[in-house]
Amino acid sequence: MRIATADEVRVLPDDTAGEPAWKKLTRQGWFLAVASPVLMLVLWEILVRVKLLDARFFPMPSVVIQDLLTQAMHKELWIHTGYTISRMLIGFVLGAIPGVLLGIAMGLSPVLRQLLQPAIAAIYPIPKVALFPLIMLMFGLGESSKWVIVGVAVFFQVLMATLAGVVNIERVYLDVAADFRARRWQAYRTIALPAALPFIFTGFQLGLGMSLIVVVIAENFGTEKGLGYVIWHSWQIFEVRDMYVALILVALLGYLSQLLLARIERAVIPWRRPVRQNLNT
Amino acid sequence: MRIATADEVRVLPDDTAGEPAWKKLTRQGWFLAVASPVLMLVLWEILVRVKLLDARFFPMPSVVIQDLLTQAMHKELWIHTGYTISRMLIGFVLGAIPGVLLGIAMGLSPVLRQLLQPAIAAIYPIPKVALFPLIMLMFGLGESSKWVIVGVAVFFQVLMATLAGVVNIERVYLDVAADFRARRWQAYRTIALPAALPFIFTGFQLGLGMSLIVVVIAENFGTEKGLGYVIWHSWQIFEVRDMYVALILVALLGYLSQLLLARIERAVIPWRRPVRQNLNT
Amino acid sequence: QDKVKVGAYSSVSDAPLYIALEKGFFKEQGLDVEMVKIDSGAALTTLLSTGDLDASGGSPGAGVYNAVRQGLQFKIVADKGSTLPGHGYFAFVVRKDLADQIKTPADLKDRSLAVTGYKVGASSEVTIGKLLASGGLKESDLKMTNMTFGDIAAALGTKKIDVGVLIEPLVTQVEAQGIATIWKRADTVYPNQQYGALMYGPGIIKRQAVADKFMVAYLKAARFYNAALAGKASKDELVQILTKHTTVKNPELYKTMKFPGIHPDGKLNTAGMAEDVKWWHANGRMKEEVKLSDIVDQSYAERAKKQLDASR
Amino acid sequence: MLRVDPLDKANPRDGGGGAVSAGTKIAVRGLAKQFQAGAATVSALEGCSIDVAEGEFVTIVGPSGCGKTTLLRIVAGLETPSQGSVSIRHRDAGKPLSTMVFQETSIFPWMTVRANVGYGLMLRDVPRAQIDPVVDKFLALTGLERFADAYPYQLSGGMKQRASVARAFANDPEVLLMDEPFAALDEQNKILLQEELLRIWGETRKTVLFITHSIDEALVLSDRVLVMSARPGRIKADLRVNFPRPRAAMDLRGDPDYARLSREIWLMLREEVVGR
Amino acid sequence: MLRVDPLDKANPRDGGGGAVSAGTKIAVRGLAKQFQAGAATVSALEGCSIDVAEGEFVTIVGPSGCGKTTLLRIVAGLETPSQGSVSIRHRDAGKPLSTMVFQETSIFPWMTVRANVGYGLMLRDVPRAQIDPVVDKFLALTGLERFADAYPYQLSGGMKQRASVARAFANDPEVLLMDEPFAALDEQNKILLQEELLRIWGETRKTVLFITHSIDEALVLSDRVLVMSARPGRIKADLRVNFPRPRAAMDLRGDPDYARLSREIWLMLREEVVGR
Ligand SMILES: Nc1ncnc2c1ncn2[C@@H]1O[C@H](COP(=O)(O)OP(=O)(O)OP(=O)(O)O)[C@@H](O)[C@H]1O
Ligand SMILES: Nc1ncnc2c1ncn2[C@@H]1O[C@H](COP(=O)(O)OP(=O)(O)OP(=O)(O)O)[C@@H](O)[C@H]1O
Ligand SMILES: [Mg+2]
Ligand SMILES: [Mg+2]
Repeated sequence: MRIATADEVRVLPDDTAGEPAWKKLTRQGWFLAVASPVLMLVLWEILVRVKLLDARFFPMPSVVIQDLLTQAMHKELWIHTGYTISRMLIGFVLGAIPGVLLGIAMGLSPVLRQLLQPAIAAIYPIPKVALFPLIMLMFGLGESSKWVIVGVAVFFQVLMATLAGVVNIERVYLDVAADFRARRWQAYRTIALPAALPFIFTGFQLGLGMSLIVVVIAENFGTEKGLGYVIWHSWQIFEVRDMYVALILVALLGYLSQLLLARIERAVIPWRRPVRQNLNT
Repeated sequence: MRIATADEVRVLPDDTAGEPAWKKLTRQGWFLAVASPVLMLVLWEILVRVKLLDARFFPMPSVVIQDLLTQAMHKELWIHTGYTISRMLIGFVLGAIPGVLLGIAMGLSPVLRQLLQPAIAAIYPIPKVALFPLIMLMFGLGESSKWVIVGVAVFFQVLMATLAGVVNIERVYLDVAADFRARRWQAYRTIALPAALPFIFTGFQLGLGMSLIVVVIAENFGTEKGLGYVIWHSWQIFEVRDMYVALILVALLGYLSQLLLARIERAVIPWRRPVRQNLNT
Repeated sequence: QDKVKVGAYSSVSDAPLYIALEKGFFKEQGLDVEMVKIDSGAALTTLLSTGDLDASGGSPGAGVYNAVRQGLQFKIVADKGSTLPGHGYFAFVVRKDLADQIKTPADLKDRSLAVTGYKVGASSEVTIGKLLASGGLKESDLKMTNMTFGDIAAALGTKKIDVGVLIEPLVTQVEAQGIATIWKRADTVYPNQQYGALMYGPGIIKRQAVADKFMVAYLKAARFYNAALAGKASKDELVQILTKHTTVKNPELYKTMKFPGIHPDGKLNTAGMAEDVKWWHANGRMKEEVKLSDIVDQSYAERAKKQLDASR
Repeated sequence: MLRVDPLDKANPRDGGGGAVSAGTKIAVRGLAKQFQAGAATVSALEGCSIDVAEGEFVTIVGPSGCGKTTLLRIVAGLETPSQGSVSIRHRDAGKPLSTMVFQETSIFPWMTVRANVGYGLMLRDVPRAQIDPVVDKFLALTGLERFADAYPYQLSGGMKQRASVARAFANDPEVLLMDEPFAALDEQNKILLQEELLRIWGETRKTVLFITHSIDEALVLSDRVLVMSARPGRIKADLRVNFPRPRAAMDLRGDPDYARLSREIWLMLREEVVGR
Repeated sequence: MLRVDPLDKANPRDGGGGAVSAGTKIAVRGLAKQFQAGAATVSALEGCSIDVAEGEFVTIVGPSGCGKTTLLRIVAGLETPSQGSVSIRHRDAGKPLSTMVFQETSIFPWMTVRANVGYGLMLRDVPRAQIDPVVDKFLALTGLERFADAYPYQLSGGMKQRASVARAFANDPEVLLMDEPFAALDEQNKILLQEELLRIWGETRKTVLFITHSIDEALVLSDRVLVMSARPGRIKADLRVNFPRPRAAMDLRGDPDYARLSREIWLMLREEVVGR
């Protein structure tokens, strides 16, 4: 550039500047994705070994994993897990199905909505676990009270999400259906249901998370089976390592159930834009 | 119309057709809004009186309300309520502040995000109440363990929401800031924070709901104060009416705290489009 | 004045602690004692381990032993409840309408039995184990459930269970109300079982002088307790103290109910405790056996006994 | 809300306008519409009367918010008028009477492009084998062949708009109601699609009521341009456009009549817009 | 990523283009840009060279997706080129060098219209008392006076776009980079704003680089029209537009040169679009 004035010029480089090496490494997301939990566990192990962490409350990961593997050999652990899963699922189904149905019905019928909305709005903010004692009084300490409390918690999450989905259908889609003279059930099937599906799945996702919370609490009462029981029981008899084994399984259950739901959602809602990749601000 | 062909003609009326009277009534939303809970209570009262509902589990609303009024005279009920509120609030603040800070930091720093995300993603689906026994072992049965468990539950909700808010800032706003040569802290203050605020408040809302759930559970342990204690204790000694009184207060607490948060949100985020009115499909 | 925080269940077996408090025995020793109500074995281990309590009444069950095995440092130092003959504080009660069908332990087959602390390594589990063994039964031969004492009483009333293990004064109450009949008191099934004990946590073990003074006051109260029950001291005063501090608020009940046994010298039935540990381990309540000598420390009680006997 | 009546049962409350000539397809008489917005009443249309002949291509231009969309929605039967009437002659009961192309993006995100375009036929239970060739034809016309099995999220805004035009065409109605269908397109695609629309219209002789903001578009496409006044909308001018057909957008540019007409419309609109 | 260097430290890697004449404000030399889209590499720009003189109004037209936005973003310093260089002469260090009006809605939803328009000044810590009159002036020019204290959700799409134009004007840069700023407006507001833009440009003699899809807009506004080819974008033609200024959109319509030029550009674009 040979302009001989004192003007300033903004010049951009003609190729990309080299990034620092560490930044390139962090670009490879999988590296950190694997590295960080492993690093965390190693750090934990070391902190316990040098006695900076109290081994009574934070047993070494190596020990816990060994415990987990040992217990995995016996069917008892799997019976506990099975109970927890079945309570979650039965309760979930018990709550989700009426939740979706009532949600769609309320979404499409203003009368029904205005009739029920105030009552539901009043019940919604009650933490459903607070109803658990009442439910135990009514249904006893057995399985049914556990299903019912999970069902109640799931029901409200799914109902609210479905309702929001149906109510918030873009007006124009209903206009198109009307313009094309869609019959009532055609409009339900081709517009209301698919348009609400993403919301319904959001409700499922929240409900599933809630169901695990509620199951863990419910398993503190009137049962000797289930991962929640193992956690509370281990606390009572001070078996911290057993508690960790159960915690790991509960975490896995939470993680895998959400993963499964996401899979199902992707299969059922192929029209959704894939989630945005991590954005490098 | 006097066209003498066999063609069909679609004719629209030249004024609005009269609606049926009941439909006009339901248009007046407030009518149903008040009518439906009142109706529900009256129905409940009648069902109990004619012994179709079991008075042991569903005491008559009139009796419960009388109980509530009587107990409201004594300061004991308000002490319980005060304990519950203070545990909720302290735990909420304890979790929300670090949640927002770490969320913004992770949102803006890809390195930090990739470093911590996997570990957080692994912990997130664990129902936090399952950690409560562990926290009681570490912090004892007193107030601190209750604050900590509430804080942990709130922390993750707020963190995830804030992170989502910062990561999902519309690219173009950051471009504008760059184009206007905003300095780093200017971009934080004028773009990142306000853009993430609606998400942060969503996190607050979820966290607040979660905090009430967790407090009610925590009050089953090592305390004789708090509405949660009243509920569990009433269950154990079969004092159903006391349970209902406490349930009503918990519900009110949930409702009013969300209402308050919504007020604060509206004051802090004046730029948000007011929520859409109910839509008459 | 030395501060001591002591946990107790508000149970009648905590009597020596309340007596020492009310009659000023702690004050005599220069101790400032604060009583903390606890509601479960888990609470006990938790609070002792975090140092929120210096000492506590509690049950020498699997939870306590597990905690010690995993490095928590507390000791079992004195008797605070055992099934001395005549002290059937616990009892098996049978639903009224089944009283004539359940006569021998073998009749329990396929019955439902509720107990507090089932599967957590509670003392009463061993008692049940002995009862079943005498009838040639195993736990799996009947339906066992875990319930709080209050639930057991209610469940007997609503006929949800057949047999329950109850504690006084509920034993007396359910019989009086015609809900159930007393079948066997615990002292007839497993005499001298150590179901309650005084425990010292690290907070007081570190202060031996305080620990000793505390024990003196405790034993002094235990002796008053035994004297009152034997009619050698004012039973009215005892009842007054218990009414004030324990969950049994109706003075009438003390007239008919059985009291827990508390050794006047605080002596523990270590042989029985070892037997219990064996049972819990054999029945899957504990993962490993523990050496009782690591856990039990009777030296405090022995020193206190000497001091009290000398001053008599 | 919407009724399709045979002619002889025609609505006796038909507006005062009276006689509708034999060639008339759409007759709008004294139409007015008030909206309730909270406490206030917004008058969107007032005393609006229009006649559209069979096979005529009529364009409506007017300032933003003047009630064009409201008018079209009433004609489509999606909104009830506050006063006045609309009658449309339905010649062939086997065909849909009217189909609307909406101003907003209106193709269904949950259907593939193919399913979207075939929506109207599917609702009428036309067998799949008959739907497919029709859909393919209109996908080709709108340049979307390669996206037949894509979902809308994979399309650009312009492509979505083209799909909704294809959906209306595939429905094969007697009356096409088009609310700024090409506004979201870039100039080049817009002109291509305008030519396509004129070709299809020429072939099928549909009656078209077309809303646009673009004076050029109005002049290129239509037989008549109706200019609406600012809210509450009424018809301010009714201009005949006599350029010979077939027309090509770029060939009209040199015509002095074109410049005169566009200037005339521009001045009328400007008058309405100035208050903004 | 972005550097403002004094001229004499000019980048030695400056493209082969070489000499830049003294009146040149923006010199783009051999610009190319590849994007990584998953595994594939998309070439958005290739060998693109442009000179814009001080005070010149240059318009870029080209088919959708040809790289126009990419080019403007590189000039704005928001994107780094893969090859080639951009240099812009910065005359007055007290003024911002360039400001961009983005194609998407870009005003901040969390600021009032007033705060949005004053954003650039606020960032430079200009005192409130000096910001207000500037903001008021540009709000008036864009017809937004009455919405100064409204939040963007209360505005229509067109009003938002006008606000972002006002924001760029208020920042008073030497170079205005405008990416289809009027595309979202209705025809009437568009023409009014075009006239406003020409007036401001005439007064302040800014250098303007303007992207549009509308041939009419390009002809009405600019001194030169650059036509870009389909992706990867390169400059296909560079046409001078010599109509006398001040111009009024509607007055040009009758000019035979206007018809000729617009036809010429149309044919070039059509060639590019046909593949779609
Ligand atoms: N459902 C409604 N409730 C209240 N007001 C409405 C409603 N629909 C339209 N309006 C108002 O009626 C007027 C006309 O709206 P309409 O959409 O018909 O205008 P338009 O001419 O199509 O405008 P544009 O060119 O911007 O699309 C506007 O002022 C609008 O705000
Ligand atoms: N960040 C990116 N990553 C990958 N590809 C990109 C990115 N930005 C742009 N492209 C691609 O580069 C090409 C040019 O995009 P650009 O936005 O510059 O086009 P344009 O000419 O502005 O189009 P339009 O007229 O539709 O605005 C397009 O094919 C686009 O998909
Ligand atoms: Mg409109
Ligand atoms: Mg672009």
